[in-house]
Amino acid sequence: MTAPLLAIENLHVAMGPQEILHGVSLSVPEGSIVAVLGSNGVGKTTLMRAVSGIYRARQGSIAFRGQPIANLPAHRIVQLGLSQAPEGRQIFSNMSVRENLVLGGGEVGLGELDRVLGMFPVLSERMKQNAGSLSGGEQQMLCIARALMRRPALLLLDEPSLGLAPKIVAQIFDLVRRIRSEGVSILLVEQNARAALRIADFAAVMEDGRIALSGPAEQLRDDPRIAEAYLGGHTH
Amino acid sequence: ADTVKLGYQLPLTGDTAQYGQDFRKAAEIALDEFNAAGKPFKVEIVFEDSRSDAKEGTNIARKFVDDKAIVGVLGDFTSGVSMASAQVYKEAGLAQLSQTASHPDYTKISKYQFRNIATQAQEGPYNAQWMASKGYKNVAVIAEQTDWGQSVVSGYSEAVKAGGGTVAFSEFFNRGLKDYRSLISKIERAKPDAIYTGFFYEDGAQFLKQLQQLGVKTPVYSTSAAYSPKLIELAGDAAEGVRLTSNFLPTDPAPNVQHFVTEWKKRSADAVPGQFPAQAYDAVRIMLAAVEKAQPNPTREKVRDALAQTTDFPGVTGKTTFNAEREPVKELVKVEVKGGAFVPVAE
Amino acid sequence: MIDPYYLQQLAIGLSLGMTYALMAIGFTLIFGVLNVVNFAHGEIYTLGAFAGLVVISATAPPVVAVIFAVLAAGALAGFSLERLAFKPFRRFTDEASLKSRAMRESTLLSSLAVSIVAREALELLFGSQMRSAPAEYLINTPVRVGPVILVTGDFIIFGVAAVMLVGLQYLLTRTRAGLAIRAVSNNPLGAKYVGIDTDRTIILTFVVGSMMGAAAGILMGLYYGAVFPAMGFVPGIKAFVAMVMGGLSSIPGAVICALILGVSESMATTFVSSGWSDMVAYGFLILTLVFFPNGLFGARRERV
Amino acid sequence: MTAPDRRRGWILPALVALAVFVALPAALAAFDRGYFYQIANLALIFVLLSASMHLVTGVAGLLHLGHAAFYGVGAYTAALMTSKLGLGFTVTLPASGLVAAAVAFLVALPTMRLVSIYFAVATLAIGQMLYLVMLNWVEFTKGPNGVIVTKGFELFGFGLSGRIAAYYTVAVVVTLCVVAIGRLSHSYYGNALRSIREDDQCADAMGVRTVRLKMEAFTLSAFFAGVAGALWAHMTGYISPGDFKFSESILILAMVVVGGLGSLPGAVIGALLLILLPEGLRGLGDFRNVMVGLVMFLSILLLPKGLLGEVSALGLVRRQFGAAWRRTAGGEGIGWR
Amino acid sequence: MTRLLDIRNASRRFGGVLAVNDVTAHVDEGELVGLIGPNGAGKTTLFNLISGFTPLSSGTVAFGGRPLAGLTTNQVARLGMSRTFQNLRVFPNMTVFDNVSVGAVGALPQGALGALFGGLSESGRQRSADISRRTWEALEAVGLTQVAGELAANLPYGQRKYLEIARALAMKPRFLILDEPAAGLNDTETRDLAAFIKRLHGQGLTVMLVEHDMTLVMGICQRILVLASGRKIADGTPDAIRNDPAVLEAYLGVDA
Ligand SMILES: Nc1ncnc2c1ncn2[C@@H]1O[C@H](COP(=O)(O)OP(=O)(O)OP(=O)(O)O)[C@@H](O)[C@H]1O
Ligand SMILES: Nc1ncnc2c1ncn2[C@@H]1O[C@H](COP(=O)(O)OP(=O)(O)OP(=O)(O)O)[C@@H](O)[C@H]1O
Ligand SMILES: [Mg+2]
Ligand SMILES: [Mg+2]
Repeated sequence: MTAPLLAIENLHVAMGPQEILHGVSLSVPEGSIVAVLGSNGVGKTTLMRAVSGIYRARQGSIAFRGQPIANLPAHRIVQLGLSQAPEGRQIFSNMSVRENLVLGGGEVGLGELDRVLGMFPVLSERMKQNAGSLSGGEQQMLCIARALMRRPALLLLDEPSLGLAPKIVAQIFDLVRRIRSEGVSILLVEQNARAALRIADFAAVMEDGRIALSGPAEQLRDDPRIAEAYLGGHTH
Repeated sequence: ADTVKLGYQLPLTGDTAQYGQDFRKAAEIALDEFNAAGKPFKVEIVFEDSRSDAKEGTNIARKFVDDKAIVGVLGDFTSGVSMASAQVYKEAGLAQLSQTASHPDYTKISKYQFRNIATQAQEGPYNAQWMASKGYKNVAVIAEQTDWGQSVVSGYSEAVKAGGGTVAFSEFFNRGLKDYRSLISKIERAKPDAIYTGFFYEDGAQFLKQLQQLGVKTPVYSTSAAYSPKLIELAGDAAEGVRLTSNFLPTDPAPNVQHFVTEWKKRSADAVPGQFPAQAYDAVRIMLAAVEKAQPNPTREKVRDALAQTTDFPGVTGKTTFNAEREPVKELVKVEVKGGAFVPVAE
Repeated sequence: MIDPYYLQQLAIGLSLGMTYALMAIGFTLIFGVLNVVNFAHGEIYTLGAFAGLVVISATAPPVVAVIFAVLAAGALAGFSLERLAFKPFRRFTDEASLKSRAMRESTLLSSLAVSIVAREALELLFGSQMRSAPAEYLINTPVRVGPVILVTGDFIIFGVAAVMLVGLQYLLTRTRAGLAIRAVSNNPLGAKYVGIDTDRTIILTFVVGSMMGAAAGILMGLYYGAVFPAMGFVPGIKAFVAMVMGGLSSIPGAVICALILGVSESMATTFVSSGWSDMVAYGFLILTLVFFPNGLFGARRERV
Repeated sequence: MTAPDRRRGWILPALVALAVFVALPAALAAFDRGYFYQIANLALIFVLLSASMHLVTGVAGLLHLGHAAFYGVGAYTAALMTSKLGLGFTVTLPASGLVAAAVAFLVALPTMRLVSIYFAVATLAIGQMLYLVMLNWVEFTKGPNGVIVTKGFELFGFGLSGRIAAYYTVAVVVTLCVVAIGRLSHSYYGNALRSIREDDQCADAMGVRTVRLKMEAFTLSAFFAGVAGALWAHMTGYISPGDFKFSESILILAMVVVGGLGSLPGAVIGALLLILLPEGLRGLGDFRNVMVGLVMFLSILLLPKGLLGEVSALGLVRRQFGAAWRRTAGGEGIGWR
Repeated sequence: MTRLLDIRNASRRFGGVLAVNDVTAHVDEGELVGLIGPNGAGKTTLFNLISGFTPLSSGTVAFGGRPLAGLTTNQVARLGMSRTFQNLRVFPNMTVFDNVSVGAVGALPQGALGALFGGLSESGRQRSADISRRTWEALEAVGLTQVAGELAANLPYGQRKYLEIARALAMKPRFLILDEPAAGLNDTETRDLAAFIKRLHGQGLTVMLVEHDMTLVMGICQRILVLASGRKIADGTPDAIRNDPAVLEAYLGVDA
């Protein structure tokens, strides 16, 4: 493989006086799933937001297809083909499901609508409903669906399984694999480390604003440190 | 003393600044004349901006009282602020002469309160008589909801009833109301012979324009408060035929009037002064005369006494005499708008 | 047959309501996006009127030119207002600020401060007296419609308000820009994630809303023949009330409520007295809110 | 708490009390300027108004756009009781507060279920309606004629007419009220109010009686505004509806926001700033109000959480005014008293 | 065992959606009950019905033998039922201590007079001390005493979860409702949380929780209710539920 799709070098991010990321380096090769693991509050979401341009980098660089994006505004980054299903869902609760999807499509339009609805049949039944009245899980699906509407080259998923029923979680992970097989690379933040490591090609573990461990997924799966800290202690 | 100080509290900013700014201009004319006249002493006026706000008004009053060099005070514009400040002047024993305060109780506050505006106790009966002489027996009266408006309605209504007429309609509106059409339709429904109005020129212009829009032809009478060239400027031909009282006529050939009008025009891009600036001009001159009378060593008490003795002061608004209640006795003239100008009528 | 007197009063009430509606439209648009009270909208309205007046008295141009000048002034004013009083407060992205009430209300005060400065500056510049445009520009020639008398301005205002309303509805529901405006108003962070330039959208909203405000200002100036620095205050309050009564997010709702306010004022004058007319309008508002705590056309509160 | 802690906790309150009750009167007496007394009294009255609005708008987070009306109700109560019934300040002061509170309670009954901007507009309407009553109910309130208040400050018939006496009267009343407001907002009761501001539905689920608390906060703040009204009425000797119009409500709101929403010391500072600044800028002539606007703008631009924001203010209050609790639990923790 | 919560034929309709459809269920004193079901099954809605956030369309809910119809949310809460929310709802601009004290003061209301003059009377001081003690106890229970002075907005996600629970505990409830307490926690953290909930239950608290994490639900719950499309489709021990074909089909997925 040549240059990675996304390359993060020595990224520092601060909120006010407090620095949250202290030099994170990470890359997502074209066509792969990269999982980022870590306990609560280590800065995973901050990393995702920095990539999407919501937060400014204080130091370091982010390159997407070789192009530096660290100082682009958020909407430009999305237009380059980097979508995110963010933490907290951030759907438009007073707008209909359909309008949410239309907005997700942006300038690209509704070309993807049928395919996306095919992945989330529940949503097609609720197209006219206000997104805010959906159940938690339905909102999560809407959020992912919205991000897919642009047919991004890189999809950022921040805890996509949060609040979903086990059956749906399994479906979501299947879906992630399927999305990848359609040529979309994925950067995945997940608490469900077991499932994440099962589908990921590469994984990184964050601790306190730094990458503590990284490597191919199967390698980390067997790492005892991971088992101890994130998989509830018992190796499989 | 070689320099005597006077205080003038007035709204120089805020919603009523247009009046305060005019007062200041008029006062400066009077003051410049006085100081140019080679008197053995000079007078200085301290202007303070009250924004027509009672808080600021009382602050200023305290400030004037503290300044021992100030021997007399002019202002304020609205009665509310004048009344609140008057409490301070009463306590301190400093004479206050307002060019416009029209509250019935204003001069009752203490012996230090004077005013230089025709009261409605005078203007109301005068107009009632004028209208009766025209054969208008059944009249409507409206006025702004202020203390002055209250006195307009009561002063006039009592006189009408005393003269055997009837008041078919009487109502107040809130100052600054833009749309009078509902009110006008309602007045018309009472079918009065004529309408007597208590408003300032802004409200007056709106009222007259909308009267014309609704095709109402009932004659309108008003008070001297509406007497301003701006009334005609704003209302255009809708002002035609309005009759009102005044005690200042810029067209009056009397030299003091012409002198004031010329000076005023010089300082305000050729505009003609209305009733209020003229009153302010006279008020300042009355005060200056009192200060002069109190020479050589004017004290606050001496100035007050001198003011109280003002008799037949020859001002641009006619002769002013303060009666025992410190109320002015003014000479009123009848005016009608004809051909886009105020024209005195002799009836 | 109804007494024509009451028809006349009703017509007057509707026309008065229309004047409030004219202002409420732009106000609601801006409020909807930022969810803050924009205290300076009344000054935009005043500014629009003065801009028109200055152009008229300087060159006496055709009406179309006046309108363009006013719209340009409104756009500029809206743009500057956003930059001065709103944009600076978006620099805080830490969570404590985002969720702090003090931070949310800070734009309330910054817009209030800007409005004070603008009004005082207008006063210093033009004085506080009322001004009028030359008669040929005024739009208050009487028109008789059956038993009632209206003026040309009533029809113009109705037309302009209708055009604004329909145009805005079209913009908000049918166009991408409008969808973006609604998205930003609903969830600004979410809007960033779907590639909306939130800054530009907010500016656009301010510019459009302020152009409408300025247009309302000059129209009302020519309608009443009165332009003065404090002219925006009363219609500003009425527009605010109409907007909330209508349920904040609904522009047609604001228009309907503006009409209700106008009619209730005129009816109050008819049956009670002019001095008390506002009492009835505010009483109506309270009554509405007691029975419809989210306004007549407002969305229910979000689910828990 | 250890003994030295406790002692340090009294320094600031003691300093404030010293300033208000000793240093300032001494300075005023030294200058012998009625103007300074006037400004000091006026500033104190607005401190009370701003502090009372702080309870509703800062602590409970309800935008209140009609506060001046309750100030007016209090002032009218005092004025009418004096002029019609001949009662003195000793009676009118509590009566003004109570009447204002009663009126607030009545209007709050139907409206306190409202939230956010709907609440704000309801208070705007209430304020305007009360103003219209003051203005148009001529038979009772004398309408635009206003009321002359024939009696100044007194205590059970003893006149407190001198400048110093009047200053002390205002200072004592305002201080007592501000301390009371401080106790209300810096207590568990205040925490319950704050929780309504943060998330009223969630507060409800925690057993907080949100509607009732909102009514209480609204009524109490009206009480203090009414007291401020009585002070104003007896201080100026003449009141009229114009003193209580919408723009006064906005002025009070601006004080609370400039000072820092949620912060009582901030509300006090905001009031002082917005009363003293326009007076201080008199030298600028016609430009002074532009300057006041600019200062307001800059202050909020640079300190968007207010001159003394809630977080720092709460820390200050906790450290200095004895309502402290220990950071580290371990032993017996201490909470709000 | 006494019946603490009794739900009979409860239904709730939103427009066309029947979010909760004729559900009859109960919770006994001292139980630890799980509520599971697919997304959109109506679990949160059922919690909202129980806690008085949403009125019932039909049916009844009784708590401790007392019907809840017509009670407001805070009245229900003061009967001894406290809850957490699916989407975290701490009071961001209040300190941790103050957050938790709201729960305590909700259960032991301090009135305006109490706040003003409480310091003067023994009972007033006692009440303040009680509130404060409850607050500290709740903070200690969840281990947040060290950050008591922090703004809640500055806490990391995991601590906020515990903060919400502490706030609910400060009410000293009889019945605690947790909506997805483990969402967003990793396996280790979830295990700690499970142990914590079990400890609370061991202290005699009745708990009902919604959760999608099956290890947690199956691991600690004594009984599990299953909702799907608003209807109750199963009610039984974890083992029974695990093997219930309807549950497998609707919720767990075949390979679970
Ligand atoms: N907007 C913000 N303002 C202040 N602090 C923030 C902000 N966003 C994040 N933080 C802090 O930065 C740290 C990292 O937060 P982040 O949300 O990135 O963690 P995370 O790894 O995504 O955790 P989780 O698993 O809970 O989602 C936390 O301590 C958090 O409190
Ligand atoms: N206020 C509302 N208006 C309209 N529909 C609603 C409303 N509240 C809930 N619903 C609908 O009711 C159904 C049940 O929602 P609920 O939130 O109770 O599900 P849930 O079981 O908690 O799901 P999850 O596990 O995803 O949180 C959903 O389909 C939702 O769309
Ligand atoms: Mg995260
Ligand atoms: Mg749920």
